[in-house]
Amino acid sequence: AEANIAVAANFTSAAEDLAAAFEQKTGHRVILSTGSTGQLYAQITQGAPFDALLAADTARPERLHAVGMAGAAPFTYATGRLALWSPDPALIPGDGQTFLAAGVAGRLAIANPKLAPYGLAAKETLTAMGLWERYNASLAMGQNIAQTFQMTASGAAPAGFVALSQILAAPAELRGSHWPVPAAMHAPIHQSAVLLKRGSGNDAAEAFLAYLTAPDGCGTIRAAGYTPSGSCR
Amino acid sequence: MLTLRSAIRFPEFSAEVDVTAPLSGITGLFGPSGHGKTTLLRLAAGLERGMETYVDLNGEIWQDDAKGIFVPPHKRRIGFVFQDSRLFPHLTAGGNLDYAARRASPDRLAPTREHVVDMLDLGPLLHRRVQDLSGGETQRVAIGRALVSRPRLLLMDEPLSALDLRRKMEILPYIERLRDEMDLPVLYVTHSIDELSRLADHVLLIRDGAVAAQGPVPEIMQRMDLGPMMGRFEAGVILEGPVVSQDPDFAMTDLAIGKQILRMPNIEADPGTVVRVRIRARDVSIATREPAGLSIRNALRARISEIFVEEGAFAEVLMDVDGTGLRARITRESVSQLELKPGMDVYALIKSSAVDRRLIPGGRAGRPGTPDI
Amino acid sequence: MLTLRSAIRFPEFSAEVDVTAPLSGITGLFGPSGHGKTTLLRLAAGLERGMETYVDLNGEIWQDDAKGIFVPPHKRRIGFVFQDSRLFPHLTAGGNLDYAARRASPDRLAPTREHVVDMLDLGPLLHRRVQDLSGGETQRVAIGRALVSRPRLLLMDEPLSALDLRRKMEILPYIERLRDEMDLPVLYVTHSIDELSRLADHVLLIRDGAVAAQGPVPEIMQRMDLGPMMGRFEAGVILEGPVVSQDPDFAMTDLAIGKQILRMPNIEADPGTVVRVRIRARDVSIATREPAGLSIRNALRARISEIFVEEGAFAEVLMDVDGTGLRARITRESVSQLELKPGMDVYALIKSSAVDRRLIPGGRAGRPGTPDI
Amino acid sequence: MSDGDLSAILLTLQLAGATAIILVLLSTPLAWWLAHTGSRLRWVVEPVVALPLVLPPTVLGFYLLILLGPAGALGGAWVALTGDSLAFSFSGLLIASLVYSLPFAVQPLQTAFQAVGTKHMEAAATLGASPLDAFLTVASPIALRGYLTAFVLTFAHTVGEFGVVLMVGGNIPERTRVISIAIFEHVETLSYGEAHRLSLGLLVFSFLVLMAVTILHRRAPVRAG
Amino acid sequence: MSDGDLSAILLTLQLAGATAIILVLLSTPLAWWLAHTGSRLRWVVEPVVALPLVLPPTVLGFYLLILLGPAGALGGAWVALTGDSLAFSFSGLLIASLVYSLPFAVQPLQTAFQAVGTKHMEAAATLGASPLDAFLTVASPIALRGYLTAFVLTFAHTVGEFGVVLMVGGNIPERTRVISIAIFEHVETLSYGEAHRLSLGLLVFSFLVLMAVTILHRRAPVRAG
Ligand SMILES: Nc1ncnc2c1ncn2[C@@H]1O[C@H](COP(=O)(O)OP(=O)(O)OP(=O)(O)O)[C@@H](O)[C@H]1O
Ligand SMILES: Nc1ncnc2c1ncn2[C@@H]1O[C@H](COP(=O)(O)OP(=O)(O)OP(=O)(O)O)[C@@H](O)[C@H]1O
Ligand code: MOO
Ligand SMILES: [Mg+2]
Ligand SMILES: [Mg+2]
Repeated sequence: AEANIAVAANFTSAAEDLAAAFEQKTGHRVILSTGSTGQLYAQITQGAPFDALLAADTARPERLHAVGMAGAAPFTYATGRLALWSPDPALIPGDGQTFLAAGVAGRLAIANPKLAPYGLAAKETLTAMGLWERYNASLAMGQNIAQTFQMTASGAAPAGFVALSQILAAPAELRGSHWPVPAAMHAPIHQSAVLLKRGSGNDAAEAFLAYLTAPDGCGTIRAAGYTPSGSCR
Repeated sequence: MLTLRSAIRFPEFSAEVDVTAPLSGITGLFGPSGHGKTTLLRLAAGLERGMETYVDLNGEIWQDDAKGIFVPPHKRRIGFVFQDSRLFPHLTAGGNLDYAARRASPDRLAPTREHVVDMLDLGPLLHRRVQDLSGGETQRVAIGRALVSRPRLLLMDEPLSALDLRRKMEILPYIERLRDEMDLPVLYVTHSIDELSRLADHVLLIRDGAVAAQGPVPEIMQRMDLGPMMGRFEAGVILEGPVVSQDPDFAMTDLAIGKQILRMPNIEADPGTVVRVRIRARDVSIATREPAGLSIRNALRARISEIFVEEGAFAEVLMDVDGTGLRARITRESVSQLELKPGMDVYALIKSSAVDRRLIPGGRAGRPGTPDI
Repeated sequence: MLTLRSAIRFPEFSAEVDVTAPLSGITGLFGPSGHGKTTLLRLAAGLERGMETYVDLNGEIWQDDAKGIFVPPHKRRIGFVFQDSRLFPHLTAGGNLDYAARRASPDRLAPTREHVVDMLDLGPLLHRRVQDLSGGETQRVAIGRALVSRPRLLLMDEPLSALDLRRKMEILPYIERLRDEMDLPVLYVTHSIDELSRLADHVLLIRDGAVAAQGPVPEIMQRMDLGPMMGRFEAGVILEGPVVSQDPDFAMTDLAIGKQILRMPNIEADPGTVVRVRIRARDVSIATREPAGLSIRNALRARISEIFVEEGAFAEVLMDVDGTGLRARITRESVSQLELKPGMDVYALIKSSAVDRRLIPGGRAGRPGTPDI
Repeated sequence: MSDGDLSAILLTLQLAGATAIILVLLSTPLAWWLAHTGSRLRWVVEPVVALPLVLPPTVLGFYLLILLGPAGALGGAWVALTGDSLAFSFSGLLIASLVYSLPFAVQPLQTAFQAVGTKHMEAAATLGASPLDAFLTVASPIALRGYLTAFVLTFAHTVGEFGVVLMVGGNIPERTRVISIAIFEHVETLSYGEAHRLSLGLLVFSFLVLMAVTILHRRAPVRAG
Repeated sequence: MSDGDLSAILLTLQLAGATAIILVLLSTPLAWWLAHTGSRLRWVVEPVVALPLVLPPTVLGFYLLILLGPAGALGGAWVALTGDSLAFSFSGLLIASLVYSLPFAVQPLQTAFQAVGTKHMEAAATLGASPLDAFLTVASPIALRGYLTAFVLTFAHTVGEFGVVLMVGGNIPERTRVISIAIFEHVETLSYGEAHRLSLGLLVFSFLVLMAVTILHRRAPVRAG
């Protein structure tokens, strides 16, 4: 069978790898449509032909479930990991906290905390370090984590809080230097998936969601820089 | 018969129009600049709306705003030669003709595009961009375009004023033939009395948007009171008479004016054909005795009916030649020295070369393309 | 003195131009449609580039493409009345005048905007949108605009052809005064021999972009060989002579032509002032004996020098009046019946009312605004 | 270039071509009316035409989505009529693009029509051309430059259009995934090489299309008939 | 409406106004050249002008960011000159908007200038107006409609511009956070009420601005001097 899966932008690369392996294994076909979680949510409420949603947060899948648009309860398929990153291989030392405390010349890129879970996590991290007030005035904000990465990659912002998954997916010459933010410095970035009404009874969709928590799938997710769902371990 | 009633209401110009033009042959609209000639043509064409207009052509109502009747311009089958030519800038000169040809009335057969091209000598212009044409070339193409559309009424707004005399003379006979051979009535706006007297059968004198006077050309030209409007210098009369005989040796034609003979340069017409000639007042002299040894061919017996002495050097003498009026413009001094008085019998001297002549509609035309004045 | 050399190279029209115009007073450019008159004006104005042009005005080089000299049009301080008027559509009529006034040469004081408005009777038009003006009104504003800019050379491209006779007559004297009083030389393109003979001091006959003939007006008008170019009907000569006496009673003026007297409607000029008159060939008759009892005032003794018999009814007779040429256009029949021959002494009859007259530059002008023909 | 990119390119051309052509046609009467009416209504209509521009594309897309969705006025009617959904379909994309690019077609045409004026239309009428005939054969060719501008702007804008298309179309491969989204995705997923290649290809291709349009227009300003 | 929204609105007006005015001025010579040159170069320049449109805004924004960043050609020079960074600054935003909206200014002006032709310029020259004078006092007023179109399109487009602005500006409150970003945020965070209110406000306000421009233009087609 065939399934249309809506995927939050930050998970695009991982989802492509997952879909390829899944199709290979099951013979089902998976069509991915990517976008920001907010956009995908709005589209689903307007009848978008998606069978499942892999969101970047937990709020919107739950909301879909609450208003009766879901075919099953949402579940967390991955937990994102935040990193401070610069394309300059020499910029970020092993101890990012000291580096931040010393101050960054220019603007620090983060995702918009109101829109993107990674942004919120970045804000929490800075707050935890007591640096939020200081950096608040010298941030550059992307609307999503992808834009944040580009702002940094372009060199316009010397460093930024991005997803670890992005650094791993980046071309080698862009890897630069990074500091993985300890998970304890911010609330976990849980990403939820949910089967939609339209996907109920769709073998391919249900199988793909199941694959996310299957060992194969978990391996791919981990390799992409996320912590897979707890049921995997 | 064209009837046109309207109330022109421009911010700076308003007029009550009530025109009835005979519309057989060529009707001249003559009047000072800015007195509404162009506006009258536009009303007739249906290009000027919102003025409570009534237009009918030979009983066919084209517009009656009171009754909500309006035949749109493109259904009136008129031709319009605009004062500003309005050639289509995206087409060549030939393209402009083709445009008209493709939309020509199918129920008329003439003139053909080839015919018009020949007549107006448009051949060398056909593939030219209209922007590159000279002023006169532009106007020739515009005339050609209007003709090629084979209208049943032709409206011409000073069509010849950009042309040199020679071109004018070449085109004039063709416009006459439009009327004579193709039964195409023409409303013709002009500032030139030459053109008017040469072409028009009927004249409307336009003043302030209204018709100050109208009538057959001879009548209007004869009216002394209209002198100032026609321009004194150009005033004159029109005489009509049948051809009596031809003199091939000297290429002269004799015309009967009343019981007398007017001898003039030849006009190709059979005896009996009625011909009209224009005699300008300034070309007429007066002799008290029969002259001799003079190159002036015509000395018509006439009786002075009135003498208008003007300010300045001149006087206008109105004479009666066997029932037809004739005007002479001479000096006051001559009036005094010759002791001219109303009632006196005199000779009216008219140079043959001063006679503007044309055939009357219905008669046969002269050789086309030959300026005949 | 204006010198103009250029190689006109349009796709369909090319010509080698080599013009030297005296540029004192009014220089008429006369020639058939499409023969390059407008192009000459444009070259003089600097509006036509890329043609290897050389232009100098009184020794001041305006353009020498060989040397890379080019004074741009706006620095030449010329006035240009375009054949298509080109009023600025975003300004009112008055706005157009103001536009010119604001850029007028500061070193000339006349004419003022008020002066021009009065003269051309533009007052009622000033606040009008130029789109709403009639053809003649448009052209009047265009003339006014060019004048208001106070140019030192005025280029006029058929400026009066959209105007009625009366307006023409009103404006002509003013153009004469521009020349006479303000020392403003004018290059004047026209199709009208009337305008030409009335206005021009010097004529360039333009044929195929080149000067076919040029010279003072009297000389050019007299040349028989140019007849076909000038239009036979309009051919004539220009005579010049001083005022001899005035007759206030009859409002007549006597002019000395050679040893004889030409009597004509009065012209306000002191005795001695040189006056020029134009005599059309068609207005001249010939008598073999001295006439009597005739309203024709002028019978000048003349000797026939040549007779050109044409095809058709006419012959042109060239006469010598005390050293000055005079042309008569009479019928072949008269030549034959009066047995006219070269060498014969005759009387040339000239109606006073047929005399077009004007003052010679340098003399005093007649009452402005009064048409004097 | 992947298969997906190729189908995105084809889809983009279809969408941009269809949008430009339809929009130029649809805008013509509106622009003509705006250029020549004396009605005061145009004081309202004229600014309204420009309004689609002032909303951020995704936001406009959001509202269009509501309109085109099965619950929306238009979308509902469409479903009732065709059984298909407008949202997330090519037709829906097309409608959205039409709305979004409307001003780019109307305004240049209006400018051009105003410059044409009425005098040539009058001349055409006296030669027997009906208003429509005269419009097609006289006013339109004289306004050709305006048509060219309208076409170029709407075409280019639709190619690059993004927010609206993403929202209304839903980025469904082979159905609503246009090239701009594809490039966007390549950038988002850090496939910069791919993104550069595709951007360059798009630029070169668009350049060629636009240049062809320009030259075609320059070549044909005056015709024989 | 929050304080943030208010400052976003003010910033948007500043940006859109500045972009429209600067762009109309800058485009004028380019459009004039394109309208009147005989050079074949225009066959290349003309399509190039339209190219900024074909890239998705965020992608264009990304490339602009590289250009404007401290390592970029322009950004580096700017830093050397002013000590400030172009990226994430109002100046940078402005430059980006200028690039992105260029075609909307050039093309309508070009159409209008072509309709003006040269004959009125010639007339002005014979009245003593230098080319610049004639251009300002004759060609420009006659092409007023083209200026209006250019202004309306660039203004509206800059107001709604989003991808480029977001990328280059970095969404910094009071400095680069424009209204389109604010509305987008409301939609994404499901604050639909806020989004509707702000959208409506933006529409009404833009409508009034555009209508004022239109009426002003209609009122002043013919002037006394
Ligand atoms: N559309 C218009 N709006 C306002 N006034 C107009 C309009 N058209 C013509 N007029 C005015 O109406 C009067 C008559 O104009 P019209 O063009 O009919 O004159 P005309 O007799 O053809 O003059 P001309 O011989 O100079 O061409 C003029 O005063 C003119 O200014
Ligand atoms: N820009 C141009 N491109 C090509 N040919 C041109 C151009 N301008 C004029 N011509 C041609 O050059 C010739 C001379 O034109 P010009 O306008 O100088 O004539 P003109 O003597 O003023 O005629 P008219 O009395 O009819 O106004 C004409 O045959 C005309 O078609
Ligand atoms: O993928 Mo997200 O929804 O903004 O980063
Ligand atoms: Mg008129
Ligand atoms: Mg000319």
